[in-house]
Amino acid sequence: MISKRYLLRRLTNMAVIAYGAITLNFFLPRIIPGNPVMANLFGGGGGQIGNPVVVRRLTQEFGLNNPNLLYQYYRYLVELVHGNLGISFYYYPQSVVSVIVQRLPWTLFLAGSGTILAALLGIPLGIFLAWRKGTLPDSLISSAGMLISSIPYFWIGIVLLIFFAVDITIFPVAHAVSQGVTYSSVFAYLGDVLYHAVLPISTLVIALMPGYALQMRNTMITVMHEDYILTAFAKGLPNHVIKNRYAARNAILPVTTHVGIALGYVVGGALMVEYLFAYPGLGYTLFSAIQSEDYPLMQGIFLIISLCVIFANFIVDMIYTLIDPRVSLT
Amino acid sequence: MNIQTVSKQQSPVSFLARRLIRPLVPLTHSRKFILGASIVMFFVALGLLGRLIVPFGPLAQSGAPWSPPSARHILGTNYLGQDVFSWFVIGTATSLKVGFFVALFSSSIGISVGLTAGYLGKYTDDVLMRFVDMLLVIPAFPLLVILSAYLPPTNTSTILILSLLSWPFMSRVVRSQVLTLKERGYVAVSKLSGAGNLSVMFKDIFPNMAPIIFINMIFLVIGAIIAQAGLAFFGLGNVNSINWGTMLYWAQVEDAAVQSAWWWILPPGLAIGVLGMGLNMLANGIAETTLEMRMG
Amino acid sequence: MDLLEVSKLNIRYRTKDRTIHAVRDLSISIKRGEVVGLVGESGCGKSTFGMSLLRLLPVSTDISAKKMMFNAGDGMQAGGIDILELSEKELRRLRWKHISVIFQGSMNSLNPVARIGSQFADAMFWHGFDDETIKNSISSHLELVHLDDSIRKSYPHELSGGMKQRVAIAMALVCSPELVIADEPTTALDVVVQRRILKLLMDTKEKLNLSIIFITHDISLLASIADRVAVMYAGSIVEIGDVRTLFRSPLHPYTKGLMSTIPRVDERQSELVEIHGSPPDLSGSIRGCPFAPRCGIATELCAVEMPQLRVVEGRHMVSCHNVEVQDGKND
Amino acid sequence: MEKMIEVLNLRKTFGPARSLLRRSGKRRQVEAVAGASFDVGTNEIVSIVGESGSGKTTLGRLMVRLLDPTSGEVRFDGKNVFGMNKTEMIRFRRNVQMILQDPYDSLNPLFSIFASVSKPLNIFEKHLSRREKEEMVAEHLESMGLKPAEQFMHKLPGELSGGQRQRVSIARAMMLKPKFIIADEPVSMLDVSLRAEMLNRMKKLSREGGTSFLFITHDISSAKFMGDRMLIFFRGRIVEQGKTADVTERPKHPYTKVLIDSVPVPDPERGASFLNIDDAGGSSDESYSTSGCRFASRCRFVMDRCRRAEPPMFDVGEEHWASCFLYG
Repeated sequence: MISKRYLLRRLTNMAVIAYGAITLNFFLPRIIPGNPVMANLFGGGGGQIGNPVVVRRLTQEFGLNNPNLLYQYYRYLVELVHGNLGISFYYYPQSVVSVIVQRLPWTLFLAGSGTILAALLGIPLGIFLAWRKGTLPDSLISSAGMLISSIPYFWIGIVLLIFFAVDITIFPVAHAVSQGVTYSSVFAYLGDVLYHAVLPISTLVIALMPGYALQMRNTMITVMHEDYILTAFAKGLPNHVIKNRYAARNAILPVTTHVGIALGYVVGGALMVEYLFAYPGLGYTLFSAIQSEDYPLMQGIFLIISLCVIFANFIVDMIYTLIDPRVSLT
Repeated sequence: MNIQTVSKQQSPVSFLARRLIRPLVPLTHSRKFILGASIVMFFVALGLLGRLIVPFGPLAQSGAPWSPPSARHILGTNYLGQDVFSWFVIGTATSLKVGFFVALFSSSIGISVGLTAGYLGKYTDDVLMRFVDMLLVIPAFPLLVILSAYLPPTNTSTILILSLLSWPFMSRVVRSQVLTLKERGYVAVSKLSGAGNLSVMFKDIFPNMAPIIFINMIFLVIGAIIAQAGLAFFGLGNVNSINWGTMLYWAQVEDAAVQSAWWWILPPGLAIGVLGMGLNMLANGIAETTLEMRMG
Repeated sequence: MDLLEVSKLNIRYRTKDRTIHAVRDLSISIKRGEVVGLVGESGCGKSTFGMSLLRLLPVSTDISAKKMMFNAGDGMQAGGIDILELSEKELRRLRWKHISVIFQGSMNSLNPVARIGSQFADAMFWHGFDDETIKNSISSHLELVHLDDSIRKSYPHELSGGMKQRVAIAMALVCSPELVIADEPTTALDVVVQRRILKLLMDTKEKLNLSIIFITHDISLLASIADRVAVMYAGSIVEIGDVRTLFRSPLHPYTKGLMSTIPRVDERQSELVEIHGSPPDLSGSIRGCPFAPRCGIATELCAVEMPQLRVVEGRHMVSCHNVEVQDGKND
Repeated sequence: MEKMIEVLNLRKTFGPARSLLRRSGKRRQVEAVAGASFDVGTNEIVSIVGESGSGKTTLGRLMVRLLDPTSGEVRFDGKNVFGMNKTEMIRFRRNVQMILQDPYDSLNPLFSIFASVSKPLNIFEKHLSRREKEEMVAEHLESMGLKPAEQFMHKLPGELSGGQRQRVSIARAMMLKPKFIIADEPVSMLDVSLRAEMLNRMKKLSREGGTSFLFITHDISSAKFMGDRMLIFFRGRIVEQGKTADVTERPKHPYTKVLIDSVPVPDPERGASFLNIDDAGGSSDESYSTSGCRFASRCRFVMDRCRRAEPPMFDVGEEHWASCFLYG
C-alpha cells in the first residue's frame, strides 16, 4: 500500500508544479516585450483591444493600473483563489471560468477516452509484436507505427473526414451533438454524443496507439533479456503465462510512466482535433479566442488545461505505485 | 593473422579518421541506419535542390483551381490554381529548416542545463530539475499557442518559441548521462592521471554521450516539424510562408476535405510521417549499434 | 541405468558474422544421487552445456548429439527420453518437474513484481499439483532452506542476497526434480555466505537423493561437494574422475594448472604457478589439442592431432597425448 | 619503517541527500568507513580484506581523493591530502595511482590504448615528443606482457580481452613510476588462469620498483599471497591487523576465523569438514549490529559488553591487533 509519507511527497510535488504553472501563467503576457496588445491591457493603457467595459473591470480587479508587478501578482493570486480568471472579451458578459466550465467536459471526454482506448489497444499490440520480434509482421507493423506516430494528429483527422464524412457520409463532419434536435431520452442523447465522437476519438486513438504499442514492444524486448524470464522458461511455464505474467507485467511499469509523460501531448492533440471537427471543447474555444484576440480566455484555458494535466499526472503516478511493489515502500 | 602497420608519425587526416570516422563504421552495418539515412537524405536533397526542380513558381497560377493530379501538375493544383508539387518541394526546405534550427538551439539549451545540473549537483541540480519537471508536465501545445499569439507571426518567432519549449527532455537525458558517466571507472582513472574537472567533463564524459545527444536531437527535429505544422494549422506563425504546415492550413481553410482534394492534403502529412519514420530509424540504428558496441 | 547419458554433444551458436562452436563432442553420464562438478573458465561451454539439458538455448543455436537420454523413474517413458527429440509441450513437462536450475546470479532470477509464494505456486500449478500440495510444499521447502514461512508474502526486493539465493534453491527443488543444474550458484556471494549455501545444498541433496550438476569456475569449491569432477576446456571435457582421484593425482596439464594456480590461505607461496596465454577462439576449427599452445609439455603430435578422452583407471579419464594410460581404448 | 601513507581516523558517511526540495527515499545514513587508522610503509604491500559492502572500496577511493571524507585525514609524505593546494595535489597525483576492479569500465571506450596510457605523460611530462611518449608507452605495455606493443597501441579498448585491458590499466598506473599504488580487486573479474600471472606481476613490480601497494580484496588467499601485512575490514571498521602470517595462521578476531574457515580448500579429505564448521551465532547471513561491536549479532563468543560498546584495538601479539573484547 501507499504510505502516507509517500503520498504526501507526491502531493507536495504536484502542488509545487501547479504553483509553477500558475506563476508562469501570470508572467507569460508580461514578459513578452513590445507587444502592443499587452501594453494596452496589462500596461494600464486601456482602449482599443477588447470591450472597454471589460478592460476597465479587469484593470480594476487585477490591479493592472498599479505598476508594481508584485502587487499585480498578489491581486492575481487573490482573484484566482476566488475562482476569478477574468472576463472573456468574446463571450462577454460571461466570465472566463464559466466559459471554460461549459467546454472542459468535452475536452476531458475526448482526451480521456482517446488515451484509455489507445492504451487498451496499443499495449496488447506491443506485447504481440515483442513476442514476435524480428518477424515480418513485427517489422511491418513497427515501421507503420513509426510512420503514423510522426504524422500530426489533425492530418489523420482530415483523412478520416474525407473518407467517412465526405466520401461516404456515415459520420457527421462536425459538432458534439446534432443541432436543433430534442431527445426522447437520455440514451438517445448519449447515443448521439457517441455517434459524433466516433471520428474525433478514432483520430486520437490512431494517432496515439502506435506510440504506446512501440513503447510497450521495446520495453518488453528489454525485459525479455532479464534472468527471471529465462527462469520462467526453465520452470516449464506455458508461453502465455511467461508472456503476460512475467514479461508484460514487468514491461508495463515503464510504459505507465510514458503514458503519464505523454498526457500533455494528448491534450495538445485533442485541442487540434476539436478544432478540426468543430467540437465544442476547449480546443475549439482556444481557437476562437485566438481569432478574436480574447487574451483573458486564452490565458484561462492554458491554466486550466495545465492544472488538469498536472492532476492527471498525479493520478498516473499513484497507479504506478499500486502496480509496482518496489515503490510503495520508499 | 591481422598485423597492423603503424606509422610512427600520424598525419592530421589519419588522426581525424581514427577519432571521427572509425567509430561510425559499425553504423554502416545497420540496415535500419542505412534505410533511415537514405530517407532523410532524400528529403534534404529535395530541400536543397527545391528551386531547381520545381516546374512552376509555387505562387504562380499555373492551372485551373482544384485540378486533380495530371502530367502537367503531378500533385494537382490548389484553390488558386497553384501547383501543389511546387508548394510541396519548396515547403520541404522551410520545414526542414525549422526542424534543424529548433533541434540546434533547444539542444544547446538542454545540454547546458543538463551538464550544469548533473555536474554541480546539490541545490543547483534540485532547482534546475524541478523547473525542468514542471516544463515537462505542463502541456506544451497550449503554451506554444499562447506564445505564438503574443509574438509577431514570423518563422523566426516559431523557431524561437519551439526552441524555448523543447529543451527540457534533452536536459533530463544529459543530466542522467552525466550522473551515470561520472561514476564510470575511466572517469576516475582520468582524474587519477591528473586531468582537471573541465578536461574530464569535455574529454571523457561529453564524447561518450554523443550518440544519445544525437538521438535526442533527431527526436527534436521530428517534434519541431510536427509542432510547427500544428501551429500553422491553428493559423499561428507565418501562414504566408510556404511549408508543409501551411499547406495543410490552407487546405483546411479552403475546405479541401469537402472538395475531396486529397492530392493537396495527403503529400504534406505523409511527408512528415515518412521523414519522421526515417529519422526514427536513423535513431534506432544508432541506438542499437552503440548498444552492441558497449556490450562488446 | 544412469540418470543422464550424453554422448558426442555438439552445440554451435550462429551470430551475425560467425559461428561459435561452444560445445565439442562432449560425453558424460550422471548417476542418481551423484554430484558432478563441472569446472572451467568463462567461455569454455559449461553453462551452454547446462542450458542444453533443458533446451534453453537461443533460437539461433544448432545442437546435435549421438545420444542425450534422460532416464527418470516413474511418470516418464520407460527406457528414458531423448531430450533432443522432445516437442515444445514435452519439454515444458521435463523442465523443473524433472530437471531444474539454480541460476548464475539468481539474485535476478526472481520476478520483481510477484510475491515469492506465487512464484513457487505457478511453477507447481502448471505441473499439475493441487492447491493443498502446493501450499504444503511451499512451507516445507522454505523450511528446508531455513527460511520463515512468512517470506512467501514478500517481494524479492525485500530480501537480502543470501535469502534470495536460498529461495532460488528451494524453488528449484519444489517440484521434486531428479536433476538440478546449479550454474555458479554462489559466485556473487561472500565466502561466509557461500559456505552456508553450499552446506544447505548438500544437506538437501542428501535428504532428497538429488543428482546435481554443479557448474563453477572455482575448482576448490568442488573438493568439498562433488562426487565426480569434470574439467572443461574449449568446449570439451579434458579430464574427468572421482573427486579424490582427480584432486590427488590430476593428469591433464590444464587440471594441474587450475589446481596450483590458486593462492592458498593454508600455505605459504612466494610465487603462483601461471598458466600462460589465453583460450582459443571457438569460432574457428581447432587443429590438434586446444590446450597445446598454453601447455608446458606439448609435443609435435599435440599440434596436429586432437587427443581423445581415454580411460586411465576406473572412471578416471583424460584427453592428453602425454599421459600414460592403462589401455589405449577410446571411450 | 618509514611511513608512505598514513590514514588517521578516516570516516565517510553516505547519507540521505539533504536537500531543500527533494528527500531521498532511504532515510538511514550508511557509515561506509567508520574511523579507520593505519599506515603503509615504504616498499611495503598491505592487503585489506573485506566482504562486499564492507566499505573497502570507499576507503580506497578516499585515499586517492576521488572522494572527500566526512572527517579524518590521509597523510602522504606527512601532508594531509585533503588540505593540499594545487601544486601539492599535482605531486600527489603523480605519486599515487590506482588500479580499478572492472577492466571493461576503466578505459575510455573512445580512446586508443596509446591515448589512455599516455595521458599521465601529457599532463606531467609535457616536454616529451610524441616519439618519446610512444617509446615509453610501448616499453610499459611490453613489461605487462603485451607484446609486440605496436599491435596494441592503436587499438580501441573494445578490441581487447578483459585480461589485456587489465594489463593496460596496470601499465597506465605504472607510467610515472608512482611511489604508491592502490589496487582495488584488480583480478576478481579476470579468469582463474590469468589471475596468477597478474598477481605475480604486481608483486614483482612492487618489489623491483620499490613501489608501495595497498591491495584491496575480498579473497583472503590472494591477500595473503600479496601482502606483508593484512587488515581485516568489517562493516567500515578494521577488526584485526598484523603481519600476514600472523593473521592467517593465528587469527584472533572471531570474524577473521570465520573468514579463513570459509575459504574452500582444494582437498577432498578436508572438504567434508569444511562444510560442517560451526560458526552459527547469528541468525542471518548478512546481518550486523549497529551499536557496539558490529559483528556481535553473528559472533559465537558474543558477550553483553559487545553489544554495549565498540571494542577498541587490543594488542594480541607482535604488531598484531584485534578489536575484540575477548582480548581486553
